[in-house]
Amino acid sequence: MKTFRNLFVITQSLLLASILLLQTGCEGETTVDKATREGIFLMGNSAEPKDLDPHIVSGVLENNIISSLFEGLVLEHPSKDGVALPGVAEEWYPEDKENPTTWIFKLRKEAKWSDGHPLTAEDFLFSFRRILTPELASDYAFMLFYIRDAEAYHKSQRAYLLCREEEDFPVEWESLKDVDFGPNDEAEEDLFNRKGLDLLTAKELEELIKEPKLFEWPESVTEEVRNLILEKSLEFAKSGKKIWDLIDFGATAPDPHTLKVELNAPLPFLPEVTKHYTWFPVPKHAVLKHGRMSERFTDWTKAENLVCNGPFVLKSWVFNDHIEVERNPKYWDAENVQLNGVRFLPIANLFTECRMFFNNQLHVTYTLAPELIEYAKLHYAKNLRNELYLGTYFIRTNTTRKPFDDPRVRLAFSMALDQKAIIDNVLQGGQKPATGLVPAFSGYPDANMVKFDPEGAKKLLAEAGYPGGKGLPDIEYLTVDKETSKAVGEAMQAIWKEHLGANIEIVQMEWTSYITNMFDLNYDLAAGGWIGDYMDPLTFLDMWMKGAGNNRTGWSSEEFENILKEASAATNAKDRYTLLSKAEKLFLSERPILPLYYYSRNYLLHKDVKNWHPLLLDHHPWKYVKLQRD
Amino acid sequence: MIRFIFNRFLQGLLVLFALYTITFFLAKAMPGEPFTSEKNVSEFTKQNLRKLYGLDKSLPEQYFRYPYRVLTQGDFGVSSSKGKPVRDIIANSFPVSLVLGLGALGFAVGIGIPLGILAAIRKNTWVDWGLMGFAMIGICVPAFTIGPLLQILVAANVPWLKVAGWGSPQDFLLPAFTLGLVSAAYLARLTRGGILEILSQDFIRTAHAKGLSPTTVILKHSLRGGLLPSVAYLGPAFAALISGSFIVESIFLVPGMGQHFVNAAVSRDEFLLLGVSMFFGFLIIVMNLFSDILTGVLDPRVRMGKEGA
Amino acid sequence: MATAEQTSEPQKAENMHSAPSSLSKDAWLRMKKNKVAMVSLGVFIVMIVLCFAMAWKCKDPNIINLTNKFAAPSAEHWFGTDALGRDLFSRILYGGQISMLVGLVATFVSVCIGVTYGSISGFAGGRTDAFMMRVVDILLSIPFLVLVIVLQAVLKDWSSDTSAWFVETLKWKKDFSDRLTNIIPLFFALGIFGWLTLARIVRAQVLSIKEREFIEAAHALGYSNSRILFRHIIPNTLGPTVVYATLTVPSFIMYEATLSYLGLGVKPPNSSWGILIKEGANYMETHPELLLLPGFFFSLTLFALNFLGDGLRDALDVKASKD
Amino acid sequence: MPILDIQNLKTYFHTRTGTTKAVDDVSFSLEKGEILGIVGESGSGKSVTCYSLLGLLPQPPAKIEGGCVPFDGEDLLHVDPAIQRKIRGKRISMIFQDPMSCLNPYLRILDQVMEPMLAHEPGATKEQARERAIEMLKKVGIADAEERAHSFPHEFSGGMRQRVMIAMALVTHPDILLADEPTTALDVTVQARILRLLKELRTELDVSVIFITHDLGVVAEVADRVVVMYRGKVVEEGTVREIFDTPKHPYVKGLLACRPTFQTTSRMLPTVEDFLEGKTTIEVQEPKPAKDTQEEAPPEPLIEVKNLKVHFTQSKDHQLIKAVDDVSLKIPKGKTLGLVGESGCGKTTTGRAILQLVKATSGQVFYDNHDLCQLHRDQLLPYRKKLQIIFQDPYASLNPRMTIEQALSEPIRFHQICTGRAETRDRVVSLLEEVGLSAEHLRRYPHEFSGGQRQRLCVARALAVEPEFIVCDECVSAMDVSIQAQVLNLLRNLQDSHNLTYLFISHDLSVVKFVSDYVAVMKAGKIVEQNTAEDVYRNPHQDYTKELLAAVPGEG
Repeated sequence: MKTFRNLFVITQSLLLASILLLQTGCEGETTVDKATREGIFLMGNSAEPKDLDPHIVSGVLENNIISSLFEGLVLEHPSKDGVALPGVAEEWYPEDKENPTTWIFKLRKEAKWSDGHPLTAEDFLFSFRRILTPELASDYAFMLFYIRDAEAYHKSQRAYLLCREEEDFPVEWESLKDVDFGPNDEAEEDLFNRKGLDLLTAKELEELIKEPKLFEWPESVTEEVRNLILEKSLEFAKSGKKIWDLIDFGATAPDPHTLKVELNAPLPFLPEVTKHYTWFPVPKHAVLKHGRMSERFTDWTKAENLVCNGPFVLKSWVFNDHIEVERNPKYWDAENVQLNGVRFLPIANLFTECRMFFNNQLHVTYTLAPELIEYAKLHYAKNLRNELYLGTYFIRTNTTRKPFDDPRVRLAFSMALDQKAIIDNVLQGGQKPATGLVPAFSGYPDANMVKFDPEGAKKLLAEAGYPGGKGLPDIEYLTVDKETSKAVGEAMQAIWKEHLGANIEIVQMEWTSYITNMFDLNYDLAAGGWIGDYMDPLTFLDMWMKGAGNNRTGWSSEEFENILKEASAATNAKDRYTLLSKAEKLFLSERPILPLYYYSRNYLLHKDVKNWHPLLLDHHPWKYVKLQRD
Repeated sequence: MIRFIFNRFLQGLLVLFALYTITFFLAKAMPGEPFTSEKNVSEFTKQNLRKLYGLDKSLPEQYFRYPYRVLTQGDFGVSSSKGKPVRDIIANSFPVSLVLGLGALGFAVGIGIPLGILAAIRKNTWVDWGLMGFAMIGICVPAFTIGPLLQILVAANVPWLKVAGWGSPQDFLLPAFTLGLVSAAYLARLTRGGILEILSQDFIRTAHAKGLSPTTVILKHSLRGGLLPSVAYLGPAFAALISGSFIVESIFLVPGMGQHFVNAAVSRDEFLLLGVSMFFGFLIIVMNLFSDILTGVLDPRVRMGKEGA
Repeated sequence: MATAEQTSEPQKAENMHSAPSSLSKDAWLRMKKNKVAMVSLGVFIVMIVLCFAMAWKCKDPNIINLTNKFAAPSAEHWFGTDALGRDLFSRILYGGQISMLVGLVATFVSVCIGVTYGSISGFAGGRTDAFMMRVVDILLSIPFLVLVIVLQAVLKDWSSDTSAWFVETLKWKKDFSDRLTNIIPLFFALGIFGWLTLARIVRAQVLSIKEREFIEAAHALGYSNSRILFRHIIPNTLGPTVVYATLTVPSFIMYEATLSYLGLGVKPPNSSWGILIKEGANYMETHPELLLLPGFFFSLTLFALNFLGDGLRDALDVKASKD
Repeated sequence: MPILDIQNLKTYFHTRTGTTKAVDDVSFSLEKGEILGIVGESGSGKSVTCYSLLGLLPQPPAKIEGGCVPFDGEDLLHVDPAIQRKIRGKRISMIFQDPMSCLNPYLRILDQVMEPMLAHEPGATKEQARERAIEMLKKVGIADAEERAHSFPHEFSGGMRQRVMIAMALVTHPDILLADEPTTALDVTVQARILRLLKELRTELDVSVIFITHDLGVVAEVADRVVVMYRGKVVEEGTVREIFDTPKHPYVKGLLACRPTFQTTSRMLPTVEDFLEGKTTIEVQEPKPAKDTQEEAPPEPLIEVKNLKVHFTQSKDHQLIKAVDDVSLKIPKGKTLGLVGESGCGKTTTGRAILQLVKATSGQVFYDNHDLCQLHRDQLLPYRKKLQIIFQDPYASLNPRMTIEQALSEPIRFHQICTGRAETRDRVVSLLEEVGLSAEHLRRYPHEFSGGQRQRLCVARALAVEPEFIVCDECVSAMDVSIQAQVLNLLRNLQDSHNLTYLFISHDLSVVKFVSDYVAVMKAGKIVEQNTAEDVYRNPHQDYTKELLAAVPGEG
């Protein structure tokens, strides 16, 4: 037994020794200090990007990387929202200032790809065509639908393209909007409606002509129209031509350094739209070298192959570990790039990210866990950033189900929502109570319709037939599997119970199930939010049109859509804002969603980072970011 | 022996196929699809995407297509959420998990077994109760608590340890410890029980009668047999360790395989899901076989078949 | 024994009645001598009394007071309040109800399945055994999360429908039937996986027990296989089963927290120890008591349970008192 | 000058239930070069004495309360553990009863045999140790020692294992060898060889031996002097002749008398209790005269086995093992057939195949002219209660988690012999009384009984279903002679009262001789000789039978 006592003593002393060693480890410079010295910016970037192909990705985190590698026609301003700086385009202007439907972009002649290949308008045309190609199936292709015939091409609208040529087409094309030209998942299995008229092959069309019952037409459509469409489609299908050949694409290149973009409607803020990475050019020569144009996930985005035109080039990409970019010497403005490189870390765990920052491993975090805000305020007040962000958090209501089919109930729930209490006590992130749907924009009037008014809410609910919450069924509140979502849910649960006497049942689900249930309108209330894609109120409004993918409330209003249509034709920015505001107010009066707050971004920023200014879209142009020790 | 391995190999194939079948249909039963997105993706785009991944085909066709392509072309499909071939994803992340898992195993064996032996020797004393209580803590305290605690208490105070990240050799210490703790606790308990069982056997008396020191008796005569329960436990446990852990990888930013089990499920990434599940099933089968063989090495009676005894 | 002849018939019958319980009675007598086990039993009983009897006397655990969050312990709130200003003490007690229920019932279910399955597998031997063990391999490798998501989707409507049925037909209290129907899918999810390792352990035990001579004697007496299995083999596997089962309780309790976040299990604002610990861990830097207090209750209960399991194993082991 | 002098050794066990005086004031001495036999039944303290000498007892619960054993200037009982370790295995070695469980199954033979030398001779290299180990293995009679040394224990037969144990004990050339029941678990022929080996080695290596056994025959064979122990005390000491010819203590007398020998002709055996109670002359019932006349015309066989074959295929190497190879037997109603043979000869398998516990490969087993082999599981059920079995190890054959009442009432209820609780209970009580136990035992568990009582319980369980035929599979082999006598008497009584038929399987020829009317000798799956008991023992026809008979200790 003695030997074992000895063993025990030895183990103990070993443990002690190792603890001592731990404490007396070498006192070297921290990771961040080293990176600052080397000019490498360390960024928490939440997750591994799906890809670096601007035409395939659809997320915010990808934007951070892609905007360091690629550059669009215009560039964000480092400190001002809604201001465009020259990018690949030196100058840009609408042909007609009064009616900005056609835009000219003059490309800089010295623009080059990182392999030395010159960058011309042809690359842009290739890129536009590529992202719109149906086979590539880009999630974000709709960002280019402003361009003439872009939508028709992307959606392969064969019948429309064929028949609009027909001078004496008997009816307005608008009247055919109920026909399943595209795929319709809800159609019956054996009908061609499921596949969509535009997608039928020649063989299928012949079959359909023989057996018309295979396709269900709305009753309003005359036989003449049907035959005409079928005939033309069949003829085209047999000809072997492509949709591309049919369209009159709005983007053209009068010369290698000029890009002309013709739009469906006037769009004064087109330069803002082109800041989005879907409008970025991709190198035609490099893409085609590694695969077909419409092929996904080819090797062209691999670290050793990627050719780009931004301030940085890809240095290394270790799957799930990091992506690092370094200076691009071929960049047209290379001498003004401040950083030597950026390292993006896919840190999914919010707490880990913050602790890495506290431990001097990051220059900037992607976000800040709400639970740690209090801690950060205490110990890292100087690093804590709290900025407005172009987004609104709201609760969707299912307007197809009792009790939220009644606007008064929706309004009551909205008015009973004590936004401030939730923001101050649960979220603590300096969010602004949402007064409407669209966050504050310069020049755009605040709707100012959403207010906390428990008394009014009670009254409205009683009017709707549920005095004091009597008769209200159990309400299912759908949210995701995050701690914060749960806490917000619990707070609202208590608030609605208190003010309205409503029984809320919180149902948590993982992300895809949550989305699916929302899609299927299988909920009563559902947490949700929307981050603007570009600096215009429209990005918050057009999603509520009937059938828009993000509506998911079952709500629709013809009047609302008419106003939006009117606004899209407006050439004057001020008129346009007035119309959009009118639409927003109409929307809010119906309250299919219960706005809670305008997003704010909370994150931690190292003091050595310069030229990093608050921006509503949080797209910080990499060119200007600088690392400097005080 | 070869026959035995061959038999188990055949059984393993059947297991894998059954596992594939279950996983495949479970994956199909999940609500949503890989292209479910909060973004405004048109039905048309989704159809094109389905076509791209072969998900537009009929269910039986998809069901047979996957194994066919795996077997004939070694093609495990392309991950819809990561945009990479599943084979590459596993090839990239498994080595990381393997290193981490081996480290965790090292911790588990290095801590668990000696403590188990010590507890067995000091059976029913405060040392024993203390150690077993300690083991119980290891079992009770979940990784999502121990990981952050290590970050706050250890990594923040030790200059050469990072809170998270995977690059330098010392980076694997904290995650491996976190991952291995539960196994260490189980091993300590199993080793204690195993050794106590052996210590009560007659041949230990023989060893004492030979005049051997207690240490020799423990290490040479009781350890081998006493480790058998631990070996049986380690088979599947090792498979679990080296296939990664979502929580540990997420806390310590380790580019391992465990996160794919969760991410693939959440993003309905069918091929990735099938890939990692089948790979895990494969590991389980191999490790079970391995632990059976190791049992045979440790226990010669098993090696020769029970009839010999 | 002379008195046996003299006792009257009814008394005899009574004796007979108590005879089958004598194993447990015996075990109890043995356990009473084990101090550690008895202390553990005491702790465990105190926990149960606290959570199931005392909790009703506490504050409502779900009352939110946003202006009084993270309050320090006081006469009003013994353990202070949580991030939404709810009384932590009563949340821990109420959470304990769920966690103990989940831990014990899920363990019980998995012991039932695992013991039955493992013993049948070991007893049948040969191909049946190989087949049954390979099924365990398969189940071990099935991606857990996927199954949970599918279950969640399948059972989402089931629980509210069933709950409604309980309320309408059986006139149950709505609150109670909601809780019940929410938790059943959870048991289902845990039950599918919880028994796998146990089945392996029991099988190994059975393999050695079935070679013993008393089993052969049972065969010679012509007993049916099921009788031999359930009367003669399974009772002899109880020792390791009890120990392993106590080890699985904490993992069940922690799984419950994970599953609750995926919509299977406890519905907010109700809580459980697992959830409290999970959420408390997020406030580790600023409010460690949110982690430590529920963690203390959780660990104390499991320690007690564990030493109780050890004691029970020794007590059930009739041979241990041979010398 | 004795080499070892044990003076007033007292070893007590202190447990929660009280103190057991396992060894109570024992003194004896061992002369240089002699073999001293210590005889006693289980619990007599003979093993504890030896363990006390070497400090092998777990303390607590054991405690050496007094005495001293001077050896080499040290008191073995109160010496520092480190020094004691140096004596243990080097100067005094020990071998144990069950060579299978006493050899480490996980280590190779060679390693285990080398180990004492490496532990005690610091200067010895591995090579030297190896050489000595092999030499020793050769000396104890292991052929191909070089090769076989690399095997594991389970690859050896029981006798070989015991030889290995001896080699291991003697490899350090100790002065004293303590042998604790070294031949009890072995077949007679093997036992004879081991005993011979021990004697040879004693002279060759000049070692003094303390030989512990419960078997008086073995002591007579091997020892120079004998110490008889009973309940922790030495009751008699003397040379072998003295003890056997003129025993003084009634216990020793009883011990000698209750042992069946080839010469025993009585139908009942005297028991030790009778002697201890002071009965000086023991009256045993003499054989009924009717017996001889019946032998002329044996009654109709109750059991007839025809060409029974049981073959196994080894799962690892697919080798066919013919455990039972073409065995035919007839057992007349109310008679006993003794089946003798050495371990592994297939006698146990034969018994189990008759009971359909093992599936026969071919052949027939007729019971009352029904071929049991042809019957389906369900059809067998009515026959199950007619045919019963009693096993060797009464502890292993009782479910440790069932009380006696549960264990005995279960078959009664299962076969619906009695219905109703009270009735069943009465039946259980009467069964217990029949086997010499009482109703107060009903609530107890098997482990609370002594070995003999347990075997009685097994008999009671077999009787519970009112069988006609019982297979007694080595059912007294593991017992002390005094208990063996009781159980044998019980079996006899039951046979007479219930007209039972026995198949008595045993390796102990003396016992078989005592109980059997007919005897069959089995070797390697085959019956080599089958006749009435008298004939087999008086004039064996086969060499194998002769060899067996010659090897029985104390009979030669």
